[in-house]
Amino acid sequence: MTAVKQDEGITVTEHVVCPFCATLCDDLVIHVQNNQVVKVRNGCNLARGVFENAHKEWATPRVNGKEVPYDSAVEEAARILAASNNPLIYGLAATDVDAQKKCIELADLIGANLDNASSV
Amino acid sequence: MVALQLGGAPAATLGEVKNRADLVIFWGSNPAESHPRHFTRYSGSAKGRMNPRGRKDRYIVLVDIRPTPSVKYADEFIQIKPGHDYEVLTAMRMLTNGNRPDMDSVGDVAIQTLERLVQRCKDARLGVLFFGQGITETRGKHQNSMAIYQFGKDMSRHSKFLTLPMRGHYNVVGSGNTMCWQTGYPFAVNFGRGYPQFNPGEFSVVDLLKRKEPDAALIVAAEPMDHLPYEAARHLENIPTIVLDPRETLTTKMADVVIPVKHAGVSVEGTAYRMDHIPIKMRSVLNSPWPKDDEPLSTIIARIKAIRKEEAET
Amino acid sequence: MGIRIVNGEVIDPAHGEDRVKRDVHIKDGKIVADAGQDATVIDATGCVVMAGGVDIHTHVAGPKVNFARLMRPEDHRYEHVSREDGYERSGTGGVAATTYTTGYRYCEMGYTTIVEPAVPPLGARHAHEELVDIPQVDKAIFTLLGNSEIIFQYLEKGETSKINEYISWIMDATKSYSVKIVNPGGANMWKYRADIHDIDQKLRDFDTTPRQIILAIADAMATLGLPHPLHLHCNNLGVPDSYKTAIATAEAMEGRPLHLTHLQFSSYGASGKRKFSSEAPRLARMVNDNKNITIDVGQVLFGKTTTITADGPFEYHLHKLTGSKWYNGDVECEDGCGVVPYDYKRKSFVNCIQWAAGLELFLLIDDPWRVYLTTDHPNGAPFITYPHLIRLLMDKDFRREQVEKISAEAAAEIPLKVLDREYTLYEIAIITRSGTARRLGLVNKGHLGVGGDADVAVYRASRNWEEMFAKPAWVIKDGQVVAKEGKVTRQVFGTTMYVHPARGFADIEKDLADFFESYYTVNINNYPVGLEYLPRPELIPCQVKA
Amino acid sequence: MITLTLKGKLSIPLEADSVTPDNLHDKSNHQIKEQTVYWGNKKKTIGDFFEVEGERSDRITVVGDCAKVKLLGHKMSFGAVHVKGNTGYNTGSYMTGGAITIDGNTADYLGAMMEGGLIDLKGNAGHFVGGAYKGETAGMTGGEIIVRGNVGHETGSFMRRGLIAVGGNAGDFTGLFMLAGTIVVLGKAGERVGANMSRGSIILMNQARLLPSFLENGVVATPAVEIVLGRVRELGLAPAGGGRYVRHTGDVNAVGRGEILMRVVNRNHLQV
Repeated sequence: MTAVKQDEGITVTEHVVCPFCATLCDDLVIHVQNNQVVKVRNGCNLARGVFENAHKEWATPRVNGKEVPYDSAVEEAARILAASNNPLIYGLAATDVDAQKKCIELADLIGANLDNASSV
Repeated sequence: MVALQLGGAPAATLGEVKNRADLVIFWGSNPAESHPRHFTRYSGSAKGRMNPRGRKDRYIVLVDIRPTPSVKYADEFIQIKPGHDYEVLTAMRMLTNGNRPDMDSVGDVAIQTLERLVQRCKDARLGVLFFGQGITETRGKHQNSMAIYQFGKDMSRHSKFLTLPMRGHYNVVGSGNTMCWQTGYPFAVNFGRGYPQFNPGEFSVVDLLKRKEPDAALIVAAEPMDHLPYEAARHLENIPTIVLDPRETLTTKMADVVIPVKHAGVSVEGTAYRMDHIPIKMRSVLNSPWPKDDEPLSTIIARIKAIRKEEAET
Repeated sequence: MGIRIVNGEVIDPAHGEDRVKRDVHIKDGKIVADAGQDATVIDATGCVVMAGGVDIHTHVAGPKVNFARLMRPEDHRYEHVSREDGYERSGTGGVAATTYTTGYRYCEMGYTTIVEPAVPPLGARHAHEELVDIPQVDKAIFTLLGNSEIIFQYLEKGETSKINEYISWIMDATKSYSVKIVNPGGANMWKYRADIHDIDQKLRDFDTTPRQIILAIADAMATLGLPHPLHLHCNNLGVPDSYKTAIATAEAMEGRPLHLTHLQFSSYGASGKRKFSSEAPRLARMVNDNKNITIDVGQVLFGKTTTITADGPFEYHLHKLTGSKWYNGDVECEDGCGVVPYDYKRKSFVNCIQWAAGLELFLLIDDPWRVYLTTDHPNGAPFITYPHLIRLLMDKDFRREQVEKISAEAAAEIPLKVLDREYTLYEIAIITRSGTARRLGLVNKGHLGVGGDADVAVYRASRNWEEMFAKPAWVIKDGQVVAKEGKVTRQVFGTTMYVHPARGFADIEKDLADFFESYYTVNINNYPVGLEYLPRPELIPCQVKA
Repeated sequence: MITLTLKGKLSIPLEADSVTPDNLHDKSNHQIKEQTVYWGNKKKTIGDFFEVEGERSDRITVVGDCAKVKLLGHKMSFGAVHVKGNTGYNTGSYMTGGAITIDGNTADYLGAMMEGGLIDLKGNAGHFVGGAYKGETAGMTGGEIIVRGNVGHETGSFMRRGLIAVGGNAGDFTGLFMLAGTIVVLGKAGERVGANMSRGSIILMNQARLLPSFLENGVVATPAVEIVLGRVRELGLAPAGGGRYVRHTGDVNAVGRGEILMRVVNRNHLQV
């Protein structure tokens, strides 16, 4: 249902939902060129900030500050959490429901404390 | 959240505000800066079934401790003394219930002003009170929200009236909902005994970290080093901390393990819940080389199960 | 590998089998003629073998159920399911239990299919996200349409074909199984703090009436050939003389198929000293006389619960009455909901009348194929009380003991005290699985004939029916043993059943686009729920009459 | 007598609801050591964390800084628990009888949902003393709690019966949603005392700013107050006696039959 137009290498996506605040505006039009957002229509300043900066400062897989293969970072995370006697899982408010469900499943498995931004 | 647990609330989806509300009050909320399009899409200039002229069909009141950029969108600004929201709401509840407070003003607001506001609420076709962090983070905290909900319930005896929180993070409502259907509780849950226990203060993030109780942390799509009080966040520097985030943040820079993931709503689809609990499916506009965050989480779950099995066998 | 259940007594009302000693063969998730030589043998000596239970009406998922969980942490604090006890996922109980716990508990009673009957279209995505997390059972939702402003607009203009098209569209957009109407027009009026009290009362904003709403939707459903007919919660529910509205509604249908849900809550009169009486006998007569009508009871049982309904004005009324917590959630253009905790007390005259009225409906409706066992979970009681309810129906001495415990004033007035009927196991099988499956149009469920889904419950026979139905010896879902002795042994996930009715009755694309633009706050392009929300979808065909 | 001595310093909390006379009174020394406690996400035993002396007694002494030990005396119905040190969350929650004495401080929810018995805290307590857990509409339904130090917010929330006496100061919302029972604060009480109280009595020995929803109803010298204060003295606190009290009734936004009695120090306060 998303109208995607190819025009001079620019992909236009309509009816985009803004993942910034809980107003969750769902009428944004996003222009993308070379995997960068070049134009945001209908969005507020905050929305523009999210999309226009989205290609910058991507995180890299690291352990103790050193870049490592992805699987090694995941393995190290599993090792840390398996060894923990009182883990904390925090966040969830800025990702989607599938990830939230997985956080709860993990917390259940390892007997963690689990909290989101509601309590802050 | 706690306030809802104490007594419930009269609420609705935002389309009700768009279609019917002729009185909108913002209390401790500055939508012009925190939720810039709330006003045009739902609560201010939005046109709807009973509000064909949009802004002209609504009376808008702003209540805050100081003038904010939102004042210029309001018909009336009521300035109250910092930390006195609860007292002002108590007086408004009295006026709603037919009792006049024995004083000229409360929290620096003249009783006459409150009387007028209460009368407007009673006369409204649909009155709506939106409240924000200005009220939930000042003295009284969740009891202030409770007072708002109680005012809404009192007012429901006279007119159609709604009380709605202005939630911050785009899917904080989703996290509360998901936790609630899987654990029974919307936040502050502990699984230490093999089942969910709930107790804000005892199991909420700031208190846990201040008391230095966790011995490892997994941070998913949050920036505690930026958003939490430092006396809480600094405990993360002393324990193994894992962060899942699309981008570098203060927290990833401090973390022991960084796992990059796709950015929900930017580089991957997924569901988010709006502040009025309506779920919407987010779209994806960029490509990312990393997996969606539930994938590494699933791998971690599988790995821990395997580690447990190995331990049990040896 | 298959399973062969031997030495049990099969009760399969769909095939007229009442305690027939025969083997049941299972292979590849289905009932088969011969499971083969290598089949695992289950020795069901001393047991009765039934199809898995099918609950036609239980509020287990979606926005209002989650508000009920959210608003009542005290409901979860004292009951939990622990990983220490071998469950894959922990959870909390109480009357509005968490999703995993809900699935486990149903399974542990021998139920394998459940229907969440009241989801506003805007809440469908949420409901499906919860259904994914309910293990052990097959699931479906009904979509609430009785306060749909889009339908009201078409009704005003008499555009029947557009109503057909819209309902077809919304069934697909919500991945729903059928339509539920709650207090037609009432939730719309509640947006003005008003309600509706007569099926011929005009709405305030729209030139239409509950009668017109009900008939238009019922006719559209027939045109689309939806497998389950209109599922209706009447106007005026819960108040004295509600029975009159129920009868008027049934008459209005003029022979069209209708399912009246939780009829107990509509079975009150205004006679007697307290101006509150059970008129269940009249309603039972009405059901007996009208073969187009089926009902589920919505039995009240004593104890604390949480009421959850799309009937917003009713919940406000209850909140004012009790002073309890109250959540109200109006849904733009569509419907509303309310949540209020409630405590049914043996010493409350009104509560005793309600309790008796439900039992009277069960005992006075002659044809078990047209009355189904529900508690309108959790409105009358949580579903975990079903075994107790079964005992009340099967054991008249036990029932008499219970009557002695209620308010003496109520006990003196209720028609129940002279009713001696006892349900047989065969009849229980009908009202808990065969009848509900048939009324839902689920041809593969509710029976143990070859080709049926291998959802089976094996109950160890006992004179204490409550114990018997609380802990089935084996429960089989899709051909696998998933519970033993009333305890889940394997976590599995069932399907979500939905329909995909035909389209092309009218062109409503522009109407919908305009309506969404004008009155909704969600973009129409982001509104429909895609199949990706149903990880195990099961399409049930519509039966369009030639 | 059973004596449990904490072996080391805890940083991860311990849930020790097995430490009650109800559970330990009939157990041998060995059996006591085998009783379950939960340490973070691990199921452990009392013996893992405490030296255990004695057996088969309804009197338990706990020695050490138990600030991270939660749920001591949870649901206890008889006997005595004496903690020579601090305690953690939920001490004495849901207790129905017996006595808990704590020499140090405690965390939040001391005596929450208490139904009977006596708690004597020498030090300070956190929030929700004798309070209701979130969502509950009835908190403490009986028993007595004496705190010699200070308490935090929401003391006695949703209280239905019983007595809470605070020797030091109280935070905000003392007696929130109180339904009945008595709360006495000898030090200073914070803001919003008695918010939403329906019935019950709150006795304040110092001036406090009240909500607009409380109405002043004259100055009284009531024997009822003296009876309460007499009991408070028996329990070891030393409130001044014989004074007069300004009586405020409220909260008019709730049922409005609660009372806040504020001791008259001098006439000037009436202008406050």
